[in-house]
Amino acid sequence: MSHGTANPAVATVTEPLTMVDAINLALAHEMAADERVVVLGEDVGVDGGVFRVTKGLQERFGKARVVDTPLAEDAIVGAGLGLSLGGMRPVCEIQFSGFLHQAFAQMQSHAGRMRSRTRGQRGLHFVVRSPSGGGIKALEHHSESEEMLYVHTPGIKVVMPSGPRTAYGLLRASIREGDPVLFLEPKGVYRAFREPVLPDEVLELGKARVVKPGKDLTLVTYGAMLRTSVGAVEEAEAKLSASIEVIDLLTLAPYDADLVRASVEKTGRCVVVHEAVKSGGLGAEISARLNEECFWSLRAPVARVTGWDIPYPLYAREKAFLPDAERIVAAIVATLTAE
Amino acid sequence: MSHGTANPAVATVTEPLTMVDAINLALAHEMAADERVVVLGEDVGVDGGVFRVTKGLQERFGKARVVDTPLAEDAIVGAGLGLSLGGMRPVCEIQFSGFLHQAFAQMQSHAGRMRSRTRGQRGLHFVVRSPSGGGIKALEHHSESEEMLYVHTPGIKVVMPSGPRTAYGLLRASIREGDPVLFLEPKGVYRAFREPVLPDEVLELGKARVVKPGKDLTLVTYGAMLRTSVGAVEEAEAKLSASIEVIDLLTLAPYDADLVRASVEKTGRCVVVHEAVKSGGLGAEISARLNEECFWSLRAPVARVTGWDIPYPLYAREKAFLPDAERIVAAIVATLTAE
Amino acid sequence: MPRTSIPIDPIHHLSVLDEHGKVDRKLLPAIPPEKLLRMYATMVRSRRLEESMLRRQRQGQMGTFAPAMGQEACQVGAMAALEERDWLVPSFRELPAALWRGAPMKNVFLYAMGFEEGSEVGDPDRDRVLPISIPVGSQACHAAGLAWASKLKGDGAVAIAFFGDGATSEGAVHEGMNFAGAMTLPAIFFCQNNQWAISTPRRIQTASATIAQKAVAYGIAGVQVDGNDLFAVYRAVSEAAERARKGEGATFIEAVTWRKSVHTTADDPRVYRTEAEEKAWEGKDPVVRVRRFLEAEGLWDAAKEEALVAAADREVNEAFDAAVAYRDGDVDPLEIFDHVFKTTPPDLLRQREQARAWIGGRRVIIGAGKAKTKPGGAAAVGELEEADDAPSKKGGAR
Amino acid sequence: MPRTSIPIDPIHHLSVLDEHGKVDRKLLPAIPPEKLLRMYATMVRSRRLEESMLRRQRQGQMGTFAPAMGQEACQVGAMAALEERDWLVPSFRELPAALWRGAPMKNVFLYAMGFEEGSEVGDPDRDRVLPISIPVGSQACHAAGLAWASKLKGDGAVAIAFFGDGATSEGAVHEGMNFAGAMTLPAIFFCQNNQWAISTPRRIQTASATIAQKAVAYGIAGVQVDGNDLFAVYRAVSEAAERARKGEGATFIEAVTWRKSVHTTADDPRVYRTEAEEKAWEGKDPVVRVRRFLEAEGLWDAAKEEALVAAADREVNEAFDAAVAYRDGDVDPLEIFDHVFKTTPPDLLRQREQARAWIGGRRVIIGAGKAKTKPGGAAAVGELEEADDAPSKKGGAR
Ligand SMILES: Cc1ncc(C[n+]2csc(CCOP(=O)(O)OP(=O)(O)O)c2C)c(N)n1
Ligand SMILES: Cc1ncc(C[n+]2csc(CCOP(=O)(O)OP(=O)(O)O)c2C)c(N)n1
Ligand SMILES: [Mg+2]
Ligand SMILES: [Mg+2]
Repeated sequence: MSHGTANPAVATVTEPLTMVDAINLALAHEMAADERVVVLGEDVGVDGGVFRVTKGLQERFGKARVVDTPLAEDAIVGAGLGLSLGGMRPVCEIQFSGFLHQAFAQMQSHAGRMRSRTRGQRGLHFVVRSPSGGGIKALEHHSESEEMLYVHTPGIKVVMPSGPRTAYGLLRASIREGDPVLFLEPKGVYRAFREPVLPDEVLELGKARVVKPGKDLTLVTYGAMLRTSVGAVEEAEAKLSASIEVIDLLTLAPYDADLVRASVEKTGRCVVVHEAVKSGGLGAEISARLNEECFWSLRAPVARVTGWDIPYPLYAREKAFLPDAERIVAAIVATLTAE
Repeated sequence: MSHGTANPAVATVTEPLTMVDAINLALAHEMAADERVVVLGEDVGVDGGVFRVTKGLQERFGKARVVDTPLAEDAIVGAGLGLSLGGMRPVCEIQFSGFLHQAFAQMQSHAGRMRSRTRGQRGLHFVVRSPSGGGIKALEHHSESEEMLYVHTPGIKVVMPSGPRTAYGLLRASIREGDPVLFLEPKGVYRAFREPVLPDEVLELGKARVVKPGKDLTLVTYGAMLRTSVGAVEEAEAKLSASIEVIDLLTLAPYDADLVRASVEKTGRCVVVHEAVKSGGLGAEISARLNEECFWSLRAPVARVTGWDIPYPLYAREKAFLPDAERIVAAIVATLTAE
Repeated sequence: MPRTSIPIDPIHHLSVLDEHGKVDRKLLPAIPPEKLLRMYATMVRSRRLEESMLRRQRQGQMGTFAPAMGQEACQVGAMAALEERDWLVPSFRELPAALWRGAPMKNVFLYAMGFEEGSEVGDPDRDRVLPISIPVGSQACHAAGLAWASKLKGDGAVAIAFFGDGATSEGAVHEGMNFAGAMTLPAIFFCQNNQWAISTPRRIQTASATIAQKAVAYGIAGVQVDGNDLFAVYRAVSEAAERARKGEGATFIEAVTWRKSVHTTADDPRVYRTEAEEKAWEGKDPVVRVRRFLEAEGLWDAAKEEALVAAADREVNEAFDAAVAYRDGDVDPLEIFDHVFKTTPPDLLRQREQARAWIGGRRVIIGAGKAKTKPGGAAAVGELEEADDAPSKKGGAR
Repeated sequence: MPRTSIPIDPIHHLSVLDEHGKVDRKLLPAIPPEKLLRMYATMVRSRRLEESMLRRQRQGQMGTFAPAMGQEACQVGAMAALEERDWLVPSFRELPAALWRGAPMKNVFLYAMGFEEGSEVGDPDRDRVLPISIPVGSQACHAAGLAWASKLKGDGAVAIAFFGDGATSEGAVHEGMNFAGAMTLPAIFFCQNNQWAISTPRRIQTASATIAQKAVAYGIAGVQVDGNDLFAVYRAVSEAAERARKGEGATFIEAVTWRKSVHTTADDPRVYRTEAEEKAWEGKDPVVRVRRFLEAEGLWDAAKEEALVAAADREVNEAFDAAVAYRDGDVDPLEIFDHVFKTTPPDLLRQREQARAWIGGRRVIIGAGKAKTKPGGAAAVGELEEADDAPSKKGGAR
């Protein structure tokens, strides 16, 4: 990892964990370190959450700190805000990010505004965790990628890890941040692979990382698409004997525009990959920013490989919706060969 | 107006109307033409709405068709969807677009998905009207521009007129459309100027209009910012003896990318102006699309003049937030002189 | 009168046929035997279909779904008390209700295989059924709106919304019921209190002693019924529909029942439910209860039962085969672009072309051509894994 | 027991001091005279401040606001029954409550002049007051969360949320009250039923006969009080706080009152309210009622009243002048970038620089240096014009 850690002298690593377990561990570590941290949400207690992310936490930290709430997202987020204002450090779970819509008013009109409304007097230690994204043959509303609704909402930080290690380090940072953080978990890779995590690593929000350096093109992505993209990049590099730099954004708002710009100033070409629908997606913002900030370095149009501008289909057709290696390779080829 | 009308033989025009009155007239005309059209919302009846947009409609069309609802946005939109599914043509008013957040789940998970969910069997005649934007010294949450939340939501059309005539023609079209339409009314120009409307003009959604042709730069905007932009363009043209094309988008989703592209292919330079915050705003999408579709025609980076990435402030400082002629002129100058 | 009590309309509890077969003849609704047998048959067909779906889901032949087992009396009782013109607004656990309304089992399988095709009805004007709606609580406002449309048109139709005990905590349910109360709409809000919202017990949802009493908040009629009692449900819904059609407004019904099986196939109730609870409810199976009644009335016997079950199983198998044939046939993956808007805008047409070019000849329909018995399908990495990684991984039917 | 009634906890109505000055001594709370006089003074200060604000708004000296006139007993009665450690969660019409908690009038003016500065409290840890929250219904969940925090910390604090009759239709209020009920939280939900939500009468909001009875839905205590009766409110809130502190959970209070003035200054009640209604409520003014009581008790007289009013007016005028001086002083328009995040990210710092360059030396604070009596200010084109273009354009105070 190219980005700094809060504790550079990290020595121990865990055995390889899935992302689910890494998040669980991050929660456990924060709860152990700070008794103001409480976990609340639907089915987070006895059941350990529908994805088992909070498994065992209630047993360990008690029913007062790991709380099964009524089925009411506006109240989970709204009461979470109240908890935070009252001095606690709530970590709210919304079962699927598509159901955060039910709490959208709380996110937009309160979470993102409490600090500015009070002229800085009432900051929020406040995290909403929610699984996001597709590719798991789920039911309707369980596969969408809605990060832009919050990226476009001032006052909220949006974080999306791409694997177990970043999930661990970013969640710990998010709980400590002191600003409202929406922590989106790419459920497509919840259990896709294992990685050791560094039990003291607290990553800095707002910093992207260069997963793999390269000279000819910059691929920018995040979440589950990192894995798909890395595969595609290997393929494309083999095919074209080109060298591609891969950037994992990690924080989507505010995203690390400086790192992206520096990379594209070097490579002159950029492909952005995300699952969210194209129009108004993060790819648009990145493309626009590159256009503004390093127009004269661009040697080809910034390409976007994204979900289409349609509702996420039921699962039989989800492969037709989601970006995959084939599409990413095609975009890389087109961008590398554009004249 | 450069775009077509449903009835090209329109002969009569009204006396000059404010946008408020033009919308009122469009509602009256559609209600008279089709008894399935019903108007519902908070205070739309006796009071005629807090901006008086629905004034007199209840008297004329009765309490069954112009309905004061309980104070519940999710129900206004959700029951509106039910009305539509039951064969009516509801026009829901949400008092301020910032309170459509309370119905966000209905918009995202139902309005935008009913047709695809039923494989085309249940389309929706469904309009949500709501005042949007700033500049009127309003209270908190009464000045935001939230169009992107819906532009980024598949299955919903988003419309924003810029003056009385377009408001009239677009609202009539929206009520007839047969797809869910969010009709955002730029309250900053609700009463700012008067214009005659053409009582049979039904404009086509998805079509932008060239307000003023030009050769050297394309300015793309919509809503209340059109008026500000036109003023700025006059100033800039005088200053620089340049010729600027001004495009009024009118429909924001799906926006008329073809018209914008054709214009920028001609001018090579583009400035987008909107009130909404910058990151993830429509300016980003337009810039990214131009980058993708006419990269080789661009002679300067696409510039954005937008709200900042912060919560809309209370009104004492709103001039520091909103784009004004000075900023637009500065962006035009920079874009025209970029090398 | 400094401290006085505010008078509150009573909330009733209704039960007609108890678990021992004892029936209150005064309250027993007059249902013609033919209709009664169709009601029973629908309950059995639903049960057989879901048992088959649970098996097939575990074999990787279809995706996850939410079984209604144990709630058949709620749904068939309610729907049978209504008319064809009345609107059905389901959540995600309303198979018996859908079957009563004539949903083909093939569509049920198609939906579970991830095809929007499964949501289609024969004639959208005549078949007054909304598609499955998964966001908890979303049904109440839609039903209020449909009821409102019917009131405006004066067509005498009623709208019924189904939702669960958990849903009563959602703001949207409150808004919909309050709307219907305030506007005196012909709506029926039917809460199947099956004691659980996934792993969350009824007790955690709300401190109110009953769910039915929430009607007091809306000034609408409130009734609690034994939800495993076909006749109590039928009567309560008949009375609610009558009130609605007379212009007397909405009713909130709490049907006390029990979710016999898993929340969805991704769930494992053993994590949160006790055996004692399962025992306590076992004897109350709503299907068995009706069969006993029919037998006592001389309307049913073992041979008829056997024939019914055999016919149901045949129907299930044929439907499954038809769904598989559809899935494995010439399905257009890019149809998803065609039903977003009335007329597909130019930009989406272009995206459709891009998608076509990129897919090329590849087969992208998930599940197509899948071996019928590939085990553990849905548990593979990257597929839906709400379940534990504990031994009881797939949280099968109990 | 086929059709039985479900027992429901009673909802009480409470009134202590009626409009004719008749007092129920048994229920009269024991309030020390000094405190009682402070309560009365707060009511009068609030009334005088709002009268001044209405005038100044019409003169274009400040923006719109929502007057609490007529609701002073609700708010002062409630807040006086609580302690400093208890959390106040206001909506947008809670000036008397804020004054009780020590809000400086200067801040009230600053807020109405469009400055976030007006939301500041002295010490955010000690001053347990949330800022004005305009989204209707948003208060209930915040109060539930604050009450929950206090329960977790065991600090014995209670959270009180204020909202209106209209707010009870919002899903968020339902969710918050149900949450508090389900979790037995020390929260008080205080609904000021002032009969109107802008132009929408109470009757349109809900079909329930009283608003208080909505407590039945949540299994929490419910009380209706005469909201123009300082003592009834005080008693109801005292009892609710006692229950809360004993760990017995939340209370929902409906205070029946009347919005004496406009909804906001952009509103004109003459469009939707009858004179008969105004007449009927005129005699019930909560401030007058307390004064009469104090006089009867020998605690008050005309001279004291005159001194109080004069002091209040002085306070108002000084506060206004201070706010104007602030507005016209060296205010940084770009401070809006500084309070978005704990540490302003690089990108926002760049935007701040852009904004600074673009503003240059221009004066962009709205209202700064404005003539004190420019008439019709807020009605100019492009400014807030919720009001009609009818004669009574600015919908002044009634
Ligand atoms: C708004 C929303 N939040 C969360 C979920 C996830 N979820 C699906 S079903 C369910 C429990 C529903 O419980 P209940 O209302 O009792 O219905 P039941 O499942 O028992 O039929 C949850 C939490 C959802 N689908 N929608
Ligand atoms: C969610 C939301 N919807 C609409 C509005 C606009 N609005 C402001 S106050 C109000 C009426 C509120 O009525 P009530 O709750 O009775 O409080 P009151 O104004 O009478 O104090 C409305 C509709 C809002 N602020 N928030
Ligand atoms: Mg349930
Ligand atoms: Mg009110």
